[in-house]
Amino acid sequence: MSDVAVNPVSNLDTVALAATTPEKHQPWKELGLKEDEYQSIREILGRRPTSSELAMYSVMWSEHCSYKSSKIYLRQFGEKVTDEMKKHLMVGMGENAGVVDIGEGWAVTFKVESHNHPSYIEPFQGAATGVGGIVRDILTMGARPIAVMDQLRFGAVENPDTARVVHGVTAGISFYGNCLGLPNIGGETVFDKVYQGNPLVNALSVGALRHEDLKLAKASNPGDLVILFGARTGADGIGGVSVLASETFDSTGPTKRPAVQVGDPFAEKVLIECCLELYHAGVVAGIQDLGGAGISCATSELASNGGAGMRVDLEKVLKRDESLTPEEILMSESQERMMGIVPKKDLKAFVALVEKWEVEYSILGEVINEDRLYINWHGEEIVNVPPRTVAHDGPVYHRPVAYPAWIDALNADTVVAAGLARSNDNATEIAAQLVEVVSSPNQADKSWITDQYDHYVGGNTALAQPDDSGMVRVSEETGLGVAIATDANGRFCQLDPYNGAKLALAEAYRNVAASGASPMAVTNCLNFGSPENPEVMWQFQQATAGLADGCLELGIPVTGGNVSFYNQTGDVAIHPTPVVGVLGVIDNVARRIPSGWQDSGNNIYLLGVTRDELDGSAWAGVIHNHLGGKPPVVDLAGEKALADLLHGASLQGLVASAHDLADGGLAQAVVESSLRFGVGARVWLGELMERDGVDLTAALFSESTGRVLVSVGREDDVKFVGLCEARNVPVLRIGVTDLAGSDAVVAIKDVADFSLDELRNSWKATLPELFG
Amino acid sequence: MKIGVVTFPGTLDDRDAARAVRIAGAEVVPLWHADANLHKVDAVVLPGGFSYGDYLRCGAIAAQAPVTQAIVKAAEGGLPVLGICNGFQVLVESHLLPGGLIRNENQHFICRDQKLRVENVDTAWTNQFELNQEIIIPLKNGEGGYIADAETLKRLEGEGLVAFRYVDVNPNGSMNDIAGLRNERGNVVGLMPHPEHAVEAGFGPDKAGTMRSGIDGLKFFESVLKQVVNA
Amino acid sequence: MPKIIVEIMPKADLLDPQGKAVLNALHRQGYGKIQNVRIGKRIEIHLNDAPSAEDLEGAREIADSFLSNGVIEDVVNIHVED
Amino acid sequence: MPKIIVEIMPKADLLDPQGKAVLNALHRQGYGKIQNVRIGKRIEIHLNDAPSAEDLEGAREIADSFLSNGVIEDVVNIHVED
Ligand SMILES: Nc1ncnc2c1ncn2[C@@H]1O[C@H](COP(=O)(O)OP(=O)(O)O)[C@@H](O)[C@H]1O
Ligand SMILES: [Mg+2]
Repeated sequence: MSDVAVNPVSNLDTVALAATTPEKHQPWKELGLKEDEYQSIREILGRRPTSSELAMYSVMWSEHCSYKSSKIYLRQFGEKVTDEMKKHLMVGMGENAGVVDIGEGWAVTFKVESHNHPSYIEPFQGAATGVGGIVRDILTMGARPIAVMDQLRFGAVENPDTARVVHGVTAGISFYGNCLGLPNIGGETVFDKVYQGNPLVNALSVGALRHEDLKLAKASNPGDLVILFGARTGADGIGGVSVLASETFDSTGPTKRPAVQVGDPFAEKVLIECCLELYHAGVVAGIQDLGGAGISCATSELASNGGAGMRVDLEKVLKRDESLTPEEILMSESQERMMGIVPKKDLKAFVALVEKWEVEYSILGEVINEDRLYINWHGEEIVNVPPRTVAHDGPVYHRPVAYPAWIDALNADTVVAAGLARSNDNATEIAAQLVEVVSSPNQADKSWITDQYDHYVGGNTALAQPDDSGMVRVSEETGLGVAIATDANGRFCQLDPYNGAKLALAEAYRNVAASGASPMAVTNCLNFGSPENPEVMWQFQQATAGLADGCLELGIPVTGGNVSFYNQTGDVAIHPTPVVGVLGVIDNVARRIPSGWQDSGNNIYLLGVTRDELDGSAWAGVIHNHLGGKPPVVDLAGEKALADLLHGASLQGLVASAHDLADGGLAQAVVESSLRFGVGARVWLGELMERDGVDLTAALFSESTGRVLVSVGREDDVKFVGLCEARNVPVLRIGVTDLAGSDAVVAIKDVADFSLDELRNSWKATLPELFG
Repeated sequence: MKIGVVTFPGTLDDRDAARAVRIAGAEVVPLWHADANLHKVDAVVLPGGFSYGDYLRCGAIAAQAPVTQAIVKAAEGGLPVLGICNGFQVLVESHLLPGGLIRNENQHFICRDQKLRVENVDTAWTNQFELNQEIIIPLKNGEGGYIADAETLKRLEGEGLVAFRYVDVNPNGSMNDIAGLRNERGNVVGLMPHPEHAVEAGFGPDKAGTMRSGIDGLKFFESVLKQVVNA
Repeated sequence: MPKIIVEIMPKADLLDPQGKAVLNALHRQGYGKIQNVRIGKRIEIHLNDAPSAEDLEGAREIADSFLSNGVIEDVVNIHVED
Repeated sequence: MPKIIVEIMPKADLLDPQGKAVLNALHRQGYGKIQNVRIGKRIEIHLNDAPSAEDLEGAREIADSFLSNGVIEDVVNIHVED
C-alpha cells in the first residue's frame, strides 16, 4: 500500500488525524476504488477515511465482495419465486449459503464458489484454498460439511501451459479435500481454448445439519465477545482475492506482499471438528468464516447483520508475522480462520473446547449497542464507521448493456448453413466419428482426475463419479439422502446465454432426477468476462434472466451462488459459463439408480424426442471444429414430466439404470452406460429415425434435451411403458443389454459392432496420454 | 467385546472404523490422542486420515502421541491392533512393523477399488479369510509405497509376514506388491487399503453386477471378534 | 559422484503448515526454546563429472524455473558437493 | 535469527519416486547429462540465541529420532546459520 503502509504505532493514521488532514493524498485508485466511490466514502464518514478504513472499504466494495455489477440482476432469484418454492427454504439468498429443509428434522446447505484467478497464478494453492473457502461457508451455517465437488474449465489440451494448470489444480483439490475427509462426489472437466488464460476452478460443498443447529452470521447481543480463532493471521493473500478477482491481470496489486494464500487443510479439519463441538455445546451466538476481505468482512458483516455494532482491539489479533500493519491485518486473507460471537457466560466452555482441539484464539472485543464499528490499534482509534456502509451499502452499478455485434452472424452460422458433412451413408466413417467423439478430451473418461479424489471417506457415498449425480446419505437411520449435479455448457451459452443458462439448469435437474432423487434447490456460480464490457454485461443479463425464469418454471428456488467476473485475457472473454448446481432429495439412498446397466437381457428405452440439433454439439466441435447456430430447444415442462416419471418408476423399482443424454448425444450415453459395469448392448436406431424424422448423424449425436436412456428388466416392461404413456413421456425401445466379459460389444445396427474393451481403451486413454 | 478407535487431530476415517466395528457386533470405545488410557479395550483400530496433517512424514507426529505410546506397549503384550492406511503408517513409524511408506510411484493420490490377496490367515485380523482368498477393498492414499531394505524384505517373505499383496495392479509402487504386514505374533496388522469402507452394502466397492455392494472388509472385524472370544 | 545441491525454502511471508505442525510437536516434546521451524527441500542433482560453469548455470535455471515455484518458494542455496 | 539446519535424504539404496519423476522430467526437458536426482528435506530450526553445544546436541537427537526415520532416511548434515 505504498504510502499508507505505516509503522505499527509511530506513523499511525488515526481517526483523529484523518479529521484534521482532509487533503492528504490517498491511494484509492491503486486499491481499485473509483473516484466517485472514494468520494462517497468521504461523504459517509464526513471526513477522509483513515488508511485502515480505506483498506476496509476498498476490499468490501470490490466487485468480488460487493457484487456491485451483478446485484441488480441477482435480485430476480429472490423475486421470481412462488410461495410454494419457498416452502422448504430455511435460509434463502444472501447468507453464507442457503439452507433447505429435507425432512425428518434434517436440513442441508450447499453452495458453489469460484477461485478462478488465484488458480491460474498458483494452481495448486489456488484450487486448494478454493475448496477450503467453500467448506468454511458451509460450516458457518452450523452444518457438518459432508461432500465436495469441483467444476473445472481448462485451456486447450494441446497448449503446453494447460498441463501445468491441470496438474496443479487437480492436485490442489485432491490435497485439500482428501485431507479434510470430505468425499468428492462429482464435478465437471472441460477443455476449451477460451479458458487458456482464464481457467475456471469452481468448488461446491454440501453440509447437513439438524434444524435446531442452524447458525447465522450475526452479532446482535451487546456485551457478547468477538473472538477470532483458528490459524494465525499472516501476510499471505493480502489483497489476493479482492484485487485479483476485481481487475484484469495487468493491473498491479497494492502491496509487495504475496498475493497467494497457502492452505493448511489439517488446520481446517481441526477447525471443523472444533466448531461442530462449539455449536453442539451452544456457546456461539453467531459465527462468520474469514474468506475474501478477512477481518474487514467478518467484523462489518457480523455487526451489520445483527443490527448492532462492535468494538475491536486489532492488536490482539494473533499474527504469524509481527511486522504486519493494521491495514494489512484488516485485509489479510489468511486461511482457516473463523470469527465467533460468544456470550460472556459461555467463554469458559468455549475456551475449554478450543483448547481441546489445540486451536488458537484471541478475544478481540465485544458487541456494542450502537450502530458503529470501532477498531483500535494499541489504544488509538483507526476505524470508526457504520458497519452497514462497509458490508452492505456498497455501490450498485447499472452497467451499460449492449447486444453483441457478432452474435447474429454466429447464430446464422448453423451446422446446416456451414454445410458440415455428415457420413450417414458411410458406416465406417460414422463409426470412426463415434469413437472420436467419445474419446475426445471433453467426453473421455475423467478418472485420471477423479481417481485422485477420495470418494469413500465418511462411508455415506451412495453415488459418485462417473454416475450422473453425486449422492450422499444424510441419515444413517432412515437412508435419507441428497443428490447433487452441476452443469454448464459454455458453447451453448456463447450461442445464446439466456437459453444456455436454462440448458445448464435443465441438464443438472435431469441428472439429479436420473439418479432417483427429487430436485429441490439450485445454486450457481456465474463465470463471465469483464462487466465493463457492455456485451459481456448483456450475456450476464441474459443468463441470469434465463436461470431465474427456468427456476420459476421448474419450481425450484436459487438458494445462493457466486459471481466471478473479469475472466478474460485482454479483450477476449471466456464463453459465458454459468455453472448451475441442482440439489435433490431422496427418501432412501438404497433406491438410487446407477447410470449403467448391470444385467444382460434388459430392454433399453430412450425417453424423450430427438430433433436435428447439432449446433454447438460435441460432434460439431470434435469432428468439424465448429461452433455456430442456436443451442437445442429447452422444454422445461418436458423435463419436469421426465423427472416425475423417473421418480415414480424409481419408487416402484422399475428402472435398472438411467443415464441422461447431454454432450455427445445418444452415442455417448449408450457407450457410457455399457462401460459403467462392462455390460454390452445391441441398439437399433431405425424406428427412432423414422418416428422423429432425423438422420443417422442426428440420431447418434444430436444433443436434444429432455432425454434419458433407461434399462428395464423384462418383468417390469409392461408396467414401465404403461407409466410412460400415462404421463405422456415419449418412450421408444431402442435396444437390449447384452453380455458382459471380454467379448462384450456395443452393437449399433447399420453402424458397427464396437468391442467394449476397445471402446474402453480409447475412452480411458485420452487424459492419461495427455497428462501422464 | 470393546474395540477402541483412535482419533488424532486430522484422523478422517474414525467414524467409518467405528461403524465397521458396530456392524461387526462389537462396542466402540473412542480413544483420544492425548489420553494414554486405553479404557480396557480388547482391541484397537488406528484408522486412516492425515494425522497432524501427515506433515514431516505420514504418521511420524502421531507416533509420538500419548495414546500411541500406550498402544505400542499394549501391542507388545499381545493386544490386537489394526492399522489402516495412516494407521499403518503410524505402526511403521512406531516400529511395530518394519519398513517405511513413501510417496506413490506416480506422485498422485490414488483412490480405487483394489484387489488384494490374503496371504496370511494366522492373525487376529485375518483368521476369517481363506488363505490366498482374493478380496476387493477400497484403497486411497498418497504415500502408500512400501519400502524396506533387502534384508528386511527377505525376512518378511521368509517368515510369512506379508499379510496382503496387491493383485493385478500395484497402485503405488510398493516393493514385492506388499499391501499389508503382520508382526511375528500376529496381533498387529497394518495395511494401506481400507477395510472399513467395505462393510456395508450400498457404500462399498463395486462388485460384478451390483453397484457398491462389496463387503469383504467386514471379515477383518469379524476375525478380531472371533480371536478375542476364543482367547 | 559429483552433485549439485539445490536448497529450496517456502517464502518467509507465507504460511508453512508443515513447519508449524513440526514446531508444535517439538514444543509438546519439551523443546520450548525453539522459536520456529520451516521445512523446505534439498535436491541433489548427480552428474558424472565435476560440473562446469555451464552446468551450474543450467542448474540455476532448472532450480528457478522447474524445481522451485517462484510464487511460493525461494531457492536459498546452490552449491557443489563432490 | 540463528538457525540450525538439518538436512535429510532418502537412503541411497532405497527408492525415491519423487526424485525419479523429476529426473525423468529433466531428461524430457533435454538435460540428458544428469545422472540422477534425489529429493530430501531441509529443515530450519530457528532459535532466539546462538545455539549452545547443548542445543546442537538436542538438535542432533531430534534429527535422528523424530525429524528423520532411520529406516528409510539419513541425516546428511547438521549445521548452524546465523
Ligand atoms: N473435476 C471433476 N471432479 C469430480 N468429478 C468429475 C470431474 N469431472 C467429471 N467428473 C465426474 O465424471 C462423470 C462424467 O462427467 P460428465 O461426462 O461431465 O457428466 P455429465 O455429462 O453427466 O454432466 C460425472 O460423474 C462427473 O461428476
Ligand atoms: Mg449426466
